[in-house]
Amino acid sequence: MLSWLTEGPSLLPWLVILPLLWSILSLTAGQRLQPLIATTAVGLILLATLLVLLQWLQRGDHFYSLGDWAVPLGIRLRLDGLALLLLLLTSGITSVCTLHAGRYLQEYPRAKTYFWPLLAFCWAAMNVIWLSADLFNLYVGLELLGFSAVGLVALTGEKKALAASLRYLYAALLGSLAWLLGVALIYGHQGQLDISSLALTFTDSISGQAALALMTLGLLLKMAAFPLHSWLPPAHASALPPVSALLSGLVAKAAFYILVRLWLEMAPDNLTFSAAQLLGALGAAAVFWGGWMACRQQQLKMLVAYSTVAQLGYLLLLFPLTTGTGEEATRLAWEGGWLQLTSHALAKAAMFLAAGNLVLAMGRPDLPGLHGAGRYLPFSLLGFGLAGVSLMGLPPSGGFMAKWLLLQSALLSGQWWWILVLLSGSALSAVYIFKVYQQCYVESDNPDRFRQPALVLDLSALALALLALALGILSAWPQWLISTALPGGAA
Amino acid sequence: MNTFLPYTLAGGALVILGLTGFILHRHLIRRLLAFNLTGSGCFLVMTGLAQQGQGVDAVPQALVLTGIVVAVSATALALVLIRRWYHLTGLTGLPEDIEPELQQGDNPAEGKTQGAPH
Amino acid sequence: MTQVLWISTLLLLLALLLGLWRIWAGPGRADRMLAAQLFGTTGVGLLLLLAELMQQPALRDVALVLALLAIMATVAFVARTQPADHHSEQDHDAD
Amino acid sequence: MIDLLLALTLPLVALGVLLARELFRAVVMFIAFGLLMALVWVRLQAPDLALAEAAIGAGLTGVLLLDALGHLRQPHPPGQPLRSLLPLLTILALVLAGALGLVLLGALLEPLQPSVNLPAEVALHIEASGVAHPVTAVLLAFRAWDTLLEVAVILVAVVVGLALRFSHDDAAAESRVSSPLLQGMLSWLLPLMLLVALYLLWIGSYRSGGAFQAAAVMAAMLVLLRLSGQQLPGQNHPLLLRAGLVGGLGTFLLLGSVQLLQGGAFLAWPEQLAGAFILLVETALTFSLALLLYALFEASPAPARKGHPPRTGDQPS
Amino acid sequence: MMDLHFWLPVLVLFTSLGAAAIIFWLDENNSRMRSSINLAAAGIKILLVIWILVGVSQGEVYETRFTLLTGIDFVLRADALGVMFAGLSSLLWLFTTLYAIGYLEGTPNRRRFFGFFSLCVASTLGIAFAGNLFTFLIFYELLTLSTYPLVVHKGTDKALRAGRLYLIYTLGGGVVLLAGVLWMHSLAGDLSFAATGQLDALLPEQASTLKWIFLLLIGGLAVKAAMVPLHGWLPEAMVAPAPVSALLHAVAVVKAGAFGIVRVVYDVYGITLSYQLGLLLPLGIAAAITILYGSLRALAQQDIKRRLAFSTVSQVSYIALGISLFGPAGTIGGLVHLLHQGLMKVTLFFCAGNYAETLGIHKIQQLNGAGRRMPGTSLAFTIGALGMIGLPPIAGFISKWYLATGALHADMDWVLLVLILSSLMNAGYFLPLLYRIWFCPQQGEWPQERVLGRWDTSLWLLIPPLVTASLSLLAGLLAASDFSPLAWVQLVTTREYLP
Amino acid sequence: MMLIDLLRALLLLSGALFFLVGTLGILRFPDTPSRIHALTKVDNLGLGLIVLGLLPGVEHWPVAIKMILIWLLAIAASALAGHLVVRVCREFRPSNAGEQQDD
Repeated sequence: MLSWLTEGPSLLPWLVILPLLWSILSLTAGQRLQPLIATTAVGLILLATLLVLLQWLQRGDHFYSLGDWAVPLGIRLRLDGLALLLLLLTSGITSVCTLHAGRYLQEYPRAKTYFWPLLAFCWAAMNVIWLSADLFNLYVGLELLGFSAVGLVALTGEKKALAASLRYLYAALLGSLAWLLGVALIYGHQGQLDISSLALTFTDSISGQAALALMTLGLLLKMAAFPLHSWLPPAHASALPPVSALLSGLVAKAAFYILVRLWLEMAPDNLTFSAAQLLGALGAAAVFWGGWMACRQQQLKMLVAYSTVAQLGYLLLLFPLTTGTGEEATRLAWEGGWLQLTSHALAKAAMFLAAGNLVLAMGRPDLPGLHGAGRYLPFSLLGFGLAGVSLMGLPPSGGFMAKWLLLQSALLSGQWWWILVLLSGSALSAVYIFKVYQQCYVESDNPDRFRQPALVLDLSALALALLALALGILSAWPQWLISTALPGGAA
Repeated sequence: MNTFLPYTLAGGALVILGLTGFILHRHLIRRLLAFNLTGSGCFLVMTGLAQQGQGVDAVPQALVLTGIVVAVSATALALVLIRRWYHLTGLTGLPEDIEPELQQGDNPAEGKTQGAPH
Repeated sequence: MTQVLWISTLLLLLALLLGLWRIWAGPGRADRMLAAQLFGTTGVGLLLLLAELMQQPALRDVALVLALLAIMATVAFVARTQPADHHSEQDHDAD
Repeated sequence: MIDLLLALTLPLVALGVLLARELFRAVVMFIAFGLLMALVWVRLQAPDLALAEAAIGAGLTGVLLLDALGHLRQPHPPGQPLRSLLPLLTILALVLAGALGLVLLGALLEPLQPSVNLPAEVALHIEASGVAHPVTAVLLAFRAWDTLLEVAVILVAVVVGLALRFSHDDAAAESRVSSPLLQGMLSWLLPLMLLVALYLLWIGSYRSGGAFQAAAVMAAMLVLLRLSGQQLPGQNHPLLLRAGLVGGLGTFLLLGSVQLLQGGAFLAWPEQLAGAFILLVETALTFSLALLLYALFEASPAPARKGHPPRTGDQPS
Repeated sequence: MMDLHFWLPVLVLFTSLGAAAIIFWLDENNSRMRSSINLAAAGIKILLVIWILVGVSQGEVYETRFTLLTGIDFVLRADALGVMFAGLSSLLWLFTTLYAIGYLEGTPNRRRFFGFFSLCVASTLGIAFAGNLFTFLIFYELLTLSTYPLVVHKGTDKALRAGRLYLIYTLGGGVVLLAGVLWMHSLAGDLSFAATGQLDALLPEQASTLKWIFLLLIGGLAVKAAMVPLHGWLPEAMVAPAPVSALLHAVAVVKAGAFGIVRVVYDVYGITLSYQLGLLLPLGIAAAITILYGSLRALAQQDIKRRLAFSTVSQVSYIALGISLFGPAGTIGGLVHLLHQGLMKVTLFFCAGNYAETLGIHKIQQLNGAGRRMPGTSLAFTIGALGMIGLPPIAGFISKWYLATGALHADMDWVLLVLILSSLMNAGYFLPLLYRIWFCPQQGEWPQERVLGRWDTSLWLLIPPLVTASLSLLAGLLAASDFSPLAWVQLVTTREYLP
Repeated sequence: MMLIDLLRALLLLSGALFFLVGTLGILRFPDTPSRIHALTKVDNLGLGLIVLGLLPGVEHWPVAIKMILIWLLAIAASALAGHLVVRVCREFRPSNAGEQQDD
């Protein structure tokens, strides 16, 4: 077994093949077979992820040349600690969402048929992006991800969902075009597309800068960074809960992941201090604006969606905190940034699932609809609460650990203004989350409409929330995983 | 290889025009057209620029072929959504964009601003 | 011979531009559609000329495909897009 | 001369598309734009792209757009398209576009110094790829991964279309052309299209042509069939149809995994059989992509006639 | 490593964490099961704490440690000071639980209440056993979170408002504390409470930085310790049910703040360093101001619980005052007051709850003649009140005595004046109550009388105050014995602060 | 040889001119049917001339067939297009002008 892990062929392509096979099968199979196929597929993908993890532990970072064509001609997949972290996260969250959806979608029989293939495509696209080391391949991956995400949002065919998905689609398309134009410039000037190879030859030129700027703009749009964020809240709020969870938890992170690969891996020398500060400022603006808007929302899911805008803002602080700061500050920020992504992914997925359950249980989508929820104390409430703890960055959650690292980094690098952003952002998130909590303690005049959600729904939300919480206690391992992928770092 | 330069520049111009149109237009199909123009511009830049440097190059051509197919899919997907949206609401723009016009229009109750009769 | 080909190509290109203007000017939907049809035919002619000029036999395939699919747009127009504005053919796209 | 003229025309047509007051005009301009693009690709020595543009850009996209126009009964926004905008946004967009234009101009005019000569690489390895045509080699050997995912992208678009399809899909309610001349012509046009499609598929291995172009022509055939109001063979076998839709991706995946299962790399073709495998994949892709492209068109059926509002799909209860 | 010494502190925490989990899982109406689990957990916890207590007194060390992030350890460590707080908490918890079971009988949302109640204990014990600043911070924030549901338990507008206020204060304080801890961490690394003199090396360059950090740390902690002007949340939080008030005031929240101050002064900075940096005097002055201000405000209150609340504001700062007196006597006075005040205040709140629950009495005027109607409760109340004033032989006297001695030792005579003034005011706001209870005749009907059993009130409600009252009496009477709080505090002081 | 080349040149140029004139023609004619008339005539003729002009330069006969096929296709397409568009115009014009404000 051990020799197979070190010697045997890498299992990386299976992480994409399996979800694609799943989608093909579930498109052809009848409705009755779909759950069976989904279960098997999820099991197999989880197994594959696990084996990939074991392989990585044995042999460390490695590349996989598709079709045995070496770069620059071919495309290769790249596995390092960061990609692995995201693969694991994706597998974990998506399988929980699958579990949740399996039960939740019983209310939407028509949507259900097409939900599974779209979910599988979405999964495949995410894995493509985490593994991809090729600029144009990333474009195709982004489109695949964007289309399947748009489809998932539009699935119910309701007015709101359609408007949101159209908005989402147009944002995604615009973002991809900006990316594509950047790729065109880079290819024209460099003659190759592989990120790791480009890192060696990337020169400081007008075209290089222009390409980076364009790609950054596209990615910022796709990750709903501050002034370009308006498509995100309606899309995430109007989708079905498992879809919202997936989108907010994972899909929104893809663009950020690529952004980091782009700047810190491909062209680290091109990131000037002021550019990094600008990115950080956008992040800070997102933190404040998203938080403020979340405080103003009256719909539960909109509140959660705006919180995503704010939380994604924290991620952008990674750039100013790793640019031109000392080695130690860079390490802390790197680890903190990715830990923030991890904990937010878990917490936000949990929160959307829980919010969906709460809406289902209370029969109303607005905040006052929660009156009296505390009386029944559904597990979803607990899930929501625990996820909220992580989002606020209160100990002992993963969010706290992440913010602690980011704070330390800011302190160490003397960029005290980010400390203010982090702390006041936490305070803002506390405001909107307690705004929800508070509703649950108000006694309701009509308690009879309460409807206990199925146990699976509750447990899936709770499981993710507990994971987000446990991340605070068990963050040493992910931290190590992240630290191995520090660009230009030791490991 | 100078034959390629005008097309590269034309591609750049297309990108700019398309982008401006994409931002400024409110009608969803018009925005879709703008998107397609921008896409064509990107494709031109991709092929033209690469071939300026290296002569006829199959790789960007293959990439653009992929890009064209993706663009068609995008167009079709958007049209599906637009039609469904139109059937549900009678609108050809997104509600957020139309709102201010609704308030200006004579007959906001009709809710079909974009399609107001002549 | 090559000069003749070039000149013909240029003339055809000119025709193409005129056709473009026709599409733009309309005035009616049917006119636009027909102009597009003519535009396509001109394109086929151009492609055939270019195939000879550039020594690219593959361009004849392009011309073939173009000629083959030339009818598509018109059929789609007739089948799906009702000429909703023919009453306005006289005025200049007033709606 | 030709190049300058074409290159100048292109932005002008684009401007026409964007500024056309009437949507229909914009769409027809756009169809013309597609045709011009085909010519441009010819001049850029990319006949593959010219083929694709002619088939997809000028053919299919145009049909899609015209069809959509028919759905939108009131497709004309009031007055000038640019009138109703916030002046601030307009200024902002123009400034942005200007800035982007300057940056792009700088980037495009910068001298190139590629660190890798990829065309040379392609020429070097084309022998091993199994096909003689470089574009096909890139698409189905060197960068087959992209192509595989791209097929998935189309499939996603189709799946979304299927998911949002109106449940009331009555062929009788849709308007179509019934002209004896058309019928008569189609009876020989359609087989010819099929023939041309197969021809394009076949020549793809040694010169311009290939699965996508062939599929586009074949899809056009299906669309024409549909527009003339005929039933497609196999239309009443949804399972068969779906199998056709996923067939291309499935075959690609399966054949791509042959070497993987024997311990090799994914998407590596067996050494002696590379050409055959690629042809096999291309054939499967052609038929499947044709169906997919057709399904993109078919996904939302024609507008119902007056008094027959289409019923929407089931809403959650 | 992985033996009992490692697991025991965790186990103590898990008794209440586990209880919370089970209670959340149980059905709302399964009150019998819930009560037994609650009491069993409280009992087991006391036994475990006693075990640790005995061990610590024999010099054993119980420590749980694992790495959370590189450079940051999670440490639970039972030292003498921590065990002291843990002992107080677990003891009072048992009685509060008993009391709460009786108090909340038949009301809705009990599952939620008891679940968070248990979480609260867990966090308090975490605070007691925290072995470094980071771990302390974790449990400190956790305490905020788990008390919020208790404060807003009633769900009325007033309760929600109080909850909001509570959150603004405590989370704000939490942020300030976090900033302090963070700064300290980047300056000095992982600050274990076990080591001493860690910061001495930083002198003299970092003296002013250290002062700023001290300000941040104490500022954050002072919110929970309700030091003026950060005390605003405490009187408002009175809307919560009586057991919650008892808990907030006597053990969990305010004591967590006070305990944190003790930790910062003694275990982070070290008393000597604090003295050298001149940090003690400002702390003492702040404490003195709080003491006087709290008493003054208490005099003006007409609502019993509000008067008690302001009394808490005043009394908790005795602890800080004791700490700020450089010298063992002051320390002893402060620390022992932490225990004594807990016992006495919990008694007072139990009694106030009893009056409200049984007779509907909320205002001081309504107390007339309550002594005859509820003699047991009134007896307990009297003992608590007299103890607060500092009358011998009740526990409060001991604390004040040591504080006075400490002040004299430290040559801070003005502290004596503060003590005397505050004692006078204590008498001023407690004696009228006692007078009304015992010597004024009843005036008309009780506002809302309920007959609960054949004693003054139900036994669930009566026994806890009686026990805690007698404990505070005993703590004073047997102060000289080996098992008194005083003896333990002396142990703590001699072992840890005067090596 | 010369003669053939001359003939070819003539064919090609006149074809191109036909295109140009045809395009101008549909600019000039007053109404849609007559414009259709112009269209169907002119482009077929123009393309035919061009194809004829190109044929002698072709090396293989299948290519020649292909080119003739292209021409035939173009004729058929324009004829059909004209027919369809005329029909549509006839169908809609007299009766119901201005009834498009349906929903």
